[in-house]
Amino acid sequence: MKTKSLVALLALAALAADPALAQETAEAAAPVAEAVPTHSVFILNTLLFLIGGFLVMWMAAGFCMLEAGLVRSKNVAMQCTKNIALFSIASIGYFLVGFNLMYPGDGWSIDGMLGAFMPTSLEPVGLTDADGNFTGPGDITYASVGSDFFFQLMFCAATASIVSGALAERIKLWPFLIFTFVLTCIIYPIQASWKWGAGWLNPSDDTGFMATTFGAEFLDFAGSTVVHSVGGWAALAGALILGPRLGKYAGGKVNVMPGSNLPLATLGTFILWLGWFGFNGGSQLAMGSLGDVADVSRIFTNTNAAAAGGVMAAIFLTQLLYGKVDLTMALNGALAGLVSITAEPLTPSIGLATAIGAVGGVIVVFTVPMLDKLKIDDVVGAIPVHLFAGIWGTIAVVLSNGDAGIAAQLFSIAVVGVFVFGVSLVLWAFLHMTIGIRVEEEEEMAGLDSAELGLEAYPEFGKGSQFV
Amino acid sequence: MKTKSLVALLALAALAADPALAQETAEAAAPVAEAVPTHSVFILNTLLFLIGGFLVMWMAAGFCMLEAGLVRSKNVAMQCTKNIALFSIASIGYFLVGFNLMYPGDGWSIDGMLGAFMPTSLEPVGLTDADGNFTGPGDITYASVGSDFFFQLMFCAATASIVSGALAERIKLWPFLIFTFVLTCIIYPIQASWKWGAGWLNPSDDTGFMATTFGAEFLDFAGSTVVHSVGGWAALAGALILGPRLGKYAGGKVNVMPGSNLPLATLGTFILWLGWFGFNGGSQLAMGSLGDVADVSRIFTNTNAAAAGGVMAAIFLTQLLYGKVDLTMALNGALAGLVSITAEPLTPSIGLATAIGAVGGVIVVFTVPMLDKLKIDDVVGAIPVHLFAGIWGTIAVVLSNGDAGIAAQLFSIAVVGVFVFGVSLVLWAFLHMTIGIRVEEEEEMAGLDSAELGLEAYPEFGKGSQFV
Amino acid sequence: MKTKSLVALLALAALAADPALAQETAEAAAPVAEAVPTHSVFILNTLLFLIGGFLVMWMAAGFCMLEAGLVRSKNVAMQCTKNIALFSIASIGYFLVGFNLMYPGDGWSIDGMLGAFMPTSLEPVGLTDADGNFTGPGDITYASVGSDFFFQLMFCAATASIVSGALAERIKLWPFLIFTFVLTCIIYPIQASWKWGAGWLNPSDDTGFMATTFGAEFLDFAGSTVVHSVGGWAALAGALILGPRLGKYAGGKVNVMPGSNLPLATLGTFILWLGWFGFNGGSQLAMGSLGDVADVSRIFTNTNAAAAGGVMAAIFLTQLLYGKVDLTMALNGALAGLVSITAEPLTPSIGLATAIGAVGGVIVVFTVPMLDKLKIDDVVGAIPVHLFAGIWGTIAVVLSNGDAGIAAQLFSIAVVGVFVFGVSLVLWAFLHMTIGIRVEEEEEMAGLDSAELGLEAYPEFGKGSQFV
Amino acid sequence: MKLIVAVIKPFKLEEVRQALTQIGVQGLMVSEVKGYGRQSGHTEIYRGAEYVVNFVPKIKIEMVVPDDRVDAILETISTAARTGKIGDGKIFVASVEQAVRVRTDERDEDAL
Amino acid sequence: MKLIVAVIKPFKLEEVRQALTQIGVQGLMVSEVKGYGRQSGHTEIYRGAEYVVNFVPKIKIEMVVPDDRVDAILETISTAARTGKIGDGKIFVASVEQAVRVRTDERDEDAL
Amino acid sequence: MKLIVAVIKPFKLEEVRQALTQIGVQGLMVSEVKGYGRQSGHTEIYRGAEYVVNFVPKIKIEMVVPDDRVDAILETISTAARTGKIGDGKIFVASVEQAVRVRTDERDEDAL
Ligand SMILES: Nc1ncnc2c1ncn2[C@@H]1O[C@H](COP(=O)(O)OP(=O)(O)O)[C@@H](O)[C@H]1O
Ligand SMILES: Nc1ncnc2c1ncn2[C@@H]1O[C@H](COP(=O)(O)OP(=O)(O)O)[C@@H](O)[C@H]1O
Ligand SMILES: Nc1ncnc2c1ncn2[C@@H]1O[C@H](COP(=O)(O)OP(=O)(O)O)[C@@H](O)[C@H]1O
Repeated sequence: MKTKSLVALLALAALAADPALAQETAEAAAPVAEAVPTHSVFILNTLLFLIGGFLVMWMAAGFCMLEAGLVRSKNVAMQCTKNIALFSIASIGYFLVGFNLMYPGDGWSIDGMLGAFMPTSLEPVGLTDADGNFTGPGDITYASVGSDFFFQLMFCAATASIVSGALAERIKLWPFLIFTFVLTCIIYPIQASWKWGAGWLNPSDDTGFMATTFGAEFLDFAGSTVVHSVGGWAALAGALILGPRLGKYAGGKVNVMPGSNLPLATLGTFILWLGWFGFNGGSQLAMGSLGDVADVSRIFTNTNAAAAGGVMAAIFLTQLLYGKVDLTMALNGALAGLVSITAEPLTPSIGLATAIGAVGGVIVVFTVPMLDKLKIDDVVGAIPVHLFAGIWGTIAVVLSNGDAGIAAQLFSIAVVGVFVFGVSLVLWAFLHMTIGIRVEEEEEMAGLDSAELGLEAYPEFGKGSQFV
Repeated sequence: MKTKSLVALLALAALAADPALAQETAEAAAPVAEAVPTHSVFILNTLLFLIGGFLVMWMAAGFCMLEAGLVRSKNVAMQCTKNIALFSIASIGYFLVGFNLMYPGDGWSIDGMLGAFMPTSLEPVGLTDADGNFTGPGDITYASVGSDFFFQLMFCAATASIVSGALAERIKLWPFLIFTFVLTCIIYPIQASWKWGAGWLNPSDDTGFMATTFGAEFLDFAGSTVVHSVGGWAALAGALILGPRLGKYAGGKVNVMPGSNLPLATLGTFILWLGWFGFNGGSQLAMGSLGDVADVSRIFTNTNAAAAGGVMAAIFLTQLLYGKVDLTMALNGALAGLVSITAEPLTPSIGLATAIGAVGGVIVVFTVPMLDKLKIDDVVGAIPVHLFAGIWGTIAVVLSNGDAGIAAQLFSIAVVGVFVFGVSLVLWAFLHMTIGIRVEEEEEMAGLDSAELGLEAYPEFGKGSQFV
Repeated sequence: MKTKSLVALLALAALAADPALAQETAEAAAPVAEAVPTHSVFILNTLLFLIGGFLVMWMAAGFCMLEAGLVRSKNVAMQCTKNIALFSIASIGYFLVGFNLMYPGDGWSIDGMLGAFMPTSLEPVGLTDADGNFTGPGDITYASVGSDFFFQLMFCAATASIVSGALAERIKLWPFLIFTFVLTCIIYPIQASWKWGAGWLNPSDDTGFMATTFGAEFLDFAGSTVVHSVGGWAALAGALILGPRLGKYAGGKVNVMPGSNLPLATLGTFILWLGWFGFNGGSQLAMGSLGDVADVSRIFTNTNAAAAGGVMAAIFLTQLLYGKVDLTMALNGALAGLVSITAEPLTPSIGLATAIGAVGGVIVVFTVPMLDKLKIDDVVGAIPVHLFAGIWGTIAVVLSNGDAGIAAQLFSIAVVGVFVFGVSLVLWAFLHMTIGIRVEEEEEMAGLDSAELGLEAYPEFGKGSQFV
Repeated sequence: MKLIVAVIKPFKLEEVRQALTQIGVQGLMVSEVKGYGRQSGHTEIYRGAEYVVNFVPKIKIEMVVPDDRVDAILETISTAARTGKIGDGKIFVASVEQAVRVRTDERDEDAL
Repeated sequence: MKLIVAVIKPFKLEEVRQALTQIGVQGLMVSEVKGYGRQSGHTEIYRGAEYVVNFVPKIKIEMVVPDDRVDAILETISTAARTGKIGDGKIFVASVEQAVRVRTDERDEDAL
Repeated sequence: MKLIVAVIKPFKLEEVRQALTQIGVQGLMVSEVKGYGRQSGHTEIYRGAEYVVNFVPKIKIEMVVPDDRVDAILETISTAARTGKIGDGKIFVASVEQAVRVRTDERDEDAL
């Protein structure tokens, strides 16, 4: 059946050869056959959100496996706990406050700056009658509120996942969860509203501050800045207040603490790669027209290309620099490639997308040791991957999107950075000074699993010795 | 592109502001543009089943990983074997007998009680001609038979997966597979036909027993009772006949036998969580209308909320009760939340869905040790998660669905319970008395992997000592 | 909601009972309601490619986990490295050369034999205007170029994944990657163009060589031969030149080297199983008509049935032959079942599909030890699964597809085999004689992870001894 | 002081530990070993190839004890670890000359 | 020659190794053990059931050294491994009669 | 009776076991260790940071044998385990005073 493509092409060629016939067919077919009915558009858009949403939800598992594989085994169960808890907290927090704060519609508390405070409510059950006619309230040119909320929630949760990796192996469970709650309720939604909620970084008319100052809006298609760098900034603030793991920089050296399970980390990376098709593809926000679905296809292709570019750059570069390929860098390279293309996965050609991703891979290889030199201990490379490659990706928009302006991009990166880093720093510092965010030295030595959870991720010793 | 939602909203607002225009546009557009064509409805419904189906299929991997992570390493390969085998047996059994027994249409052997006995056959290849006109036989207002079968099969397989976890680490392979065959061919389909096959618990008119007796049909949207509690009852019957693992309750204490690989169990939970969107969302059975797809969106959102509620309830409660969070309880909490919302994922608000899931999480935290007190050994917590939370979920339907009646729900829970538990008990007892269902003591001590499979899940010792 | 199927059936029955009414409804509904609009067809076809594509992409993770689980732990990180690198290389190579070589359209370099050499470019952004009218260039009766490329790329990558498993634990990283590049740029696309690019094995008219010689085209729906056997032949050539692992056949015996992590291998198998729905289902290449989507449903069902058949055949057979079930054979059996149905997943009944898959399972159980007898060392069973079951599957097309001819099938199997095996052999030999393809003996003993990567997959020793 | 090394079946560990605790043994260390002995040598089939399972999982227990406790301990371990089936394991006794408790630097019998 | 066996806290391994290297110890072997001692016995809860954690992860270091090095080595290990908290571990010394270096077949002290 | 402890390269285990079986050794135990010795100390890079790989995977074999078998066994292990390259390992011999077979309570040489 694979030759259909060919057959169709030939058919088209035949039509082209006989313009009259083509014309005729087209005319005859056009009125009923071409238009996509409104309801179908709504259904298809909603479907895109649902598929995109479950793919991005799956990224939660990816982050969890990646992090579980890159921490030492004495902290693996805790990393799993944090990941499933943070996803749950994000689900609750984004419902309680986040969504309407991020998408206030006409309900801004402070215009363009601070959204609305109220929990999310979905449209009622059954928007159409038995004949399929629309009976419900609301907007039927876009997509269902439920699907929109579902999709957007996953982005919020992804942001929180980024933080958990960087601060692994030493942060206490509860303070981390409190931070996550504030991040997903407040910090992430507020800055996201500025861009995606049509706030001051992206007003709907051309008289806004951005347009008048920079001649361009801030462009960030799926969130190199709005999602990834936000996670990165929050992580960086946390890492600074929290300090490095015991012994990590003891004796003035960088002491290597290898991840306990590299196939798990690889699995996590593949999961994230898969989920990213939903992340970027779903951010087209529509597939109810031929143009939209073709755009979604471009996005899938470019997203994949950038990841591939990131992997190969990291592989070549580690081979060149160190004489050996570093698997963990290749994994980080894939993710950096993905983050890099996230700000503009639509307009680049496949070649450019590959190159943008490759630069992401290069960034990771250089900035992972750089952070170590600064004694900033980022267990899984979250800051290089999500913050540094996120900044690069946001800048790279100008390479292929004529509407983008470098000044507008840099300004927005800075604005988001200052806000998120600032608020996070204050919050971490507050938690640090009140309940404390770091486990006791001895607990850290013993591992968070036994100290904070009272169990082990891989408890077995003497196969089968556990009571028969 | 994320501001499209806003733009659309504004466009709508503009239309609303100028009713005449809106009217006009609507009128012009309506005839051709609004209706979703019959064929499209069929395609979209079918697509929902296909997507839902592959997501639920993926749950098989989730159960497998969850169970592989929660058994001791000497039984891990066996648990993997059982899970891939049971899924295969379900695929064959449901094809041979199950599907038509469950959905007899007009072909009931005993009206409303016992369906039809014949293998499934699909509709012919190519239902439409080159112009897209329907040429085939059958019903084109619903969805393709193939997709329907595919989707329903996965539910049957999920039921069987539940059993394998509870009976792990001591049951013989072949008797377990024989039970699985009967469960998937006969037990599951018969009781499912009562509700989903339009049998006596859910007749198509209002003169049936349920309506006249209770004034309400039995409502179970995606199977808190029809799927999950069925797995739970079968598991409970098995656990009773099989007895606890050697040493589990030796010395009058509950002897802890920790799971060998918690990140694997966490992965399994995330897989199940993901698959559940297909489980509940697909059970809408349609997305060819605007109302249906919006309902599917509600379901996705509520399903996610309930899981999050279950996690957080388990986390808070274990912290309160034991002073430490228990990761395995958090995982079970997620699943209990999911099971709880399965009977009615559509009508609750997000907040109620979260609460329903949270109660599921609470149930798990209390009933896992309760079973231990009763010396019923359920290795992975399948009975608390699927049976107890399943009962809760079925009752919770009355909280948000006006059509539900508490009496009808309780009666149906009981009917299904008596039937499944009874038949399972007889079957387990029969297997026990004939071929025996439990491995020898010494085999159990050595582990099922070496005793029944002759291999090890993690065989390595002395890295690289295996012949060079 | 599950009874909808019933209700619909009853509705249909009612209609059927009153033919006049049915007629009327049909007539009234037909003009607007039945036809699927062209744009919708395009959207749905594209969507099939996107969903199919991401499912097949996920198979990359499946291959990786399967292989990581079946090699010894000293080679696990390398296996992960190879799998993520080969996927990336395939992504780049297929973009640079492969796609247009495989689908040259009218641009054949040598007619029907050798396609076009140029990188892939996608259609422009935004093919429709704000009203949804088509404005872009190209063919709107099929699907978007981006989705087509994305989907086809994944097949190319899958082919490369097959090779990595067979040659594991002894091949050097870089020569392997070079081979992968040539395979994905040149070898795979050329032979695939013969069939799927409408080349000489499948010309678009009836006067071609195949039709005149054999009276039938070569039929291979989703690639039992075009994908799987190609991977198998390339692997076989490599295994012959590379030689077996040190000690594998030392002392005239087959020395068992058990896989290090069977749950990971099981996970990989489940991932592949899931991905295969995209692989086979997506190969319908269309779901914009009722007939197409019903066909996709048949394919999903048959694909699942064949996998189940493969598992059960392997389980029964190993029990019979060896007195114990072999999990690794069951996993290989699932994959062999899947490969077997891949050449024709549409036309068989569910029963026949199960049987075709079961034969695949039988093939694996017999040919895995056969290869060992021939001292061909295939670490994960890739050659039995993909080559032998691939040949079987290609032959089995004649069992259910009337258009297939046994001679045409055998001839095509042979042609593809000779080409791929021949070119691969030359390429492997060339690499062998120039840069060398095998690691040093001592490196092999120490494991590729420490020798070629300088790290370990599971590095921990003395839990928590890594610097605190 | 004597070093007692016992190699036992894994599932007997808990029983042996309890028995030892009851007679007052306060310190020991346990490691996972593979044993080769009379129990070894059964044949398995993996992917169609026969292989001999030579190594059987065992647990090794080591403890250093005062000379006068040796007999009681041998007796205790031997009883607790016995199933009567092949592969029950062995116990060995060797001399130890010095002992140090790291925490306090106590020496010899005080260190046990 | 003496065999020195030290059981220490896992996170002290690197420190002890460095200290030993500094005083010229050139060979040793390390294994993962679980220790039972005074440190053992705290209670945990898993899935609602209480259990006693008896075995604590420890690292065992073994090295064979010439007689005259024993005291210095005991001192070094003891100092490097000490945290002053319960569970710091023990060191034992036993006699070794012969030693062989496999590579060269050198014997006894030459083999160390 | 003597305790023979050999630390060898992992991939030599099977060869050594076969050689020992051939000269009649019927029982031994094997454990996974990490060795530190002359072979140690090469540098690797992980995520851009250099680190020294100090510990190399080794296999430790322990067996208790009658005094008169010691020489033959040393010879056998030494030959079978030798590659001639650095890191081949060591063999040590110490005295054992008692032995017990758990299954039968046989003592000393009867227990081996
Ligand atoms: N001479 C020995 N030296 C060290 N360990 C031994 C020796 N003989 C036996 N063992 C250990 O004791 C275990 C039990 O020995 P085995 O011969 O199988 O059983 P049994 O002693 O009951 O006849 C072996 O697996 C091995 O670990
Ligand atoms: N008699 C002994 N024989 C062998 N090992 C011992 C002995 N006593 C203690 N150990 C080991 O030393 C470790 C520390 O002992 P413990 O009693 O916990 O601490 P401390 O010596 O500081 O009081 C134990 O975990 C155990 O591994
Ligand atoms: N004095 C010692 N005590 C205990 N084990 C030792 C000693 N010296 C060496 N070893 C062990 O022997 C192994 C090989 O020693 P090494 O110095 O690397 O090689 P070689 O003996 O060939 O020079 C080491 O990895 C270590 O496990």
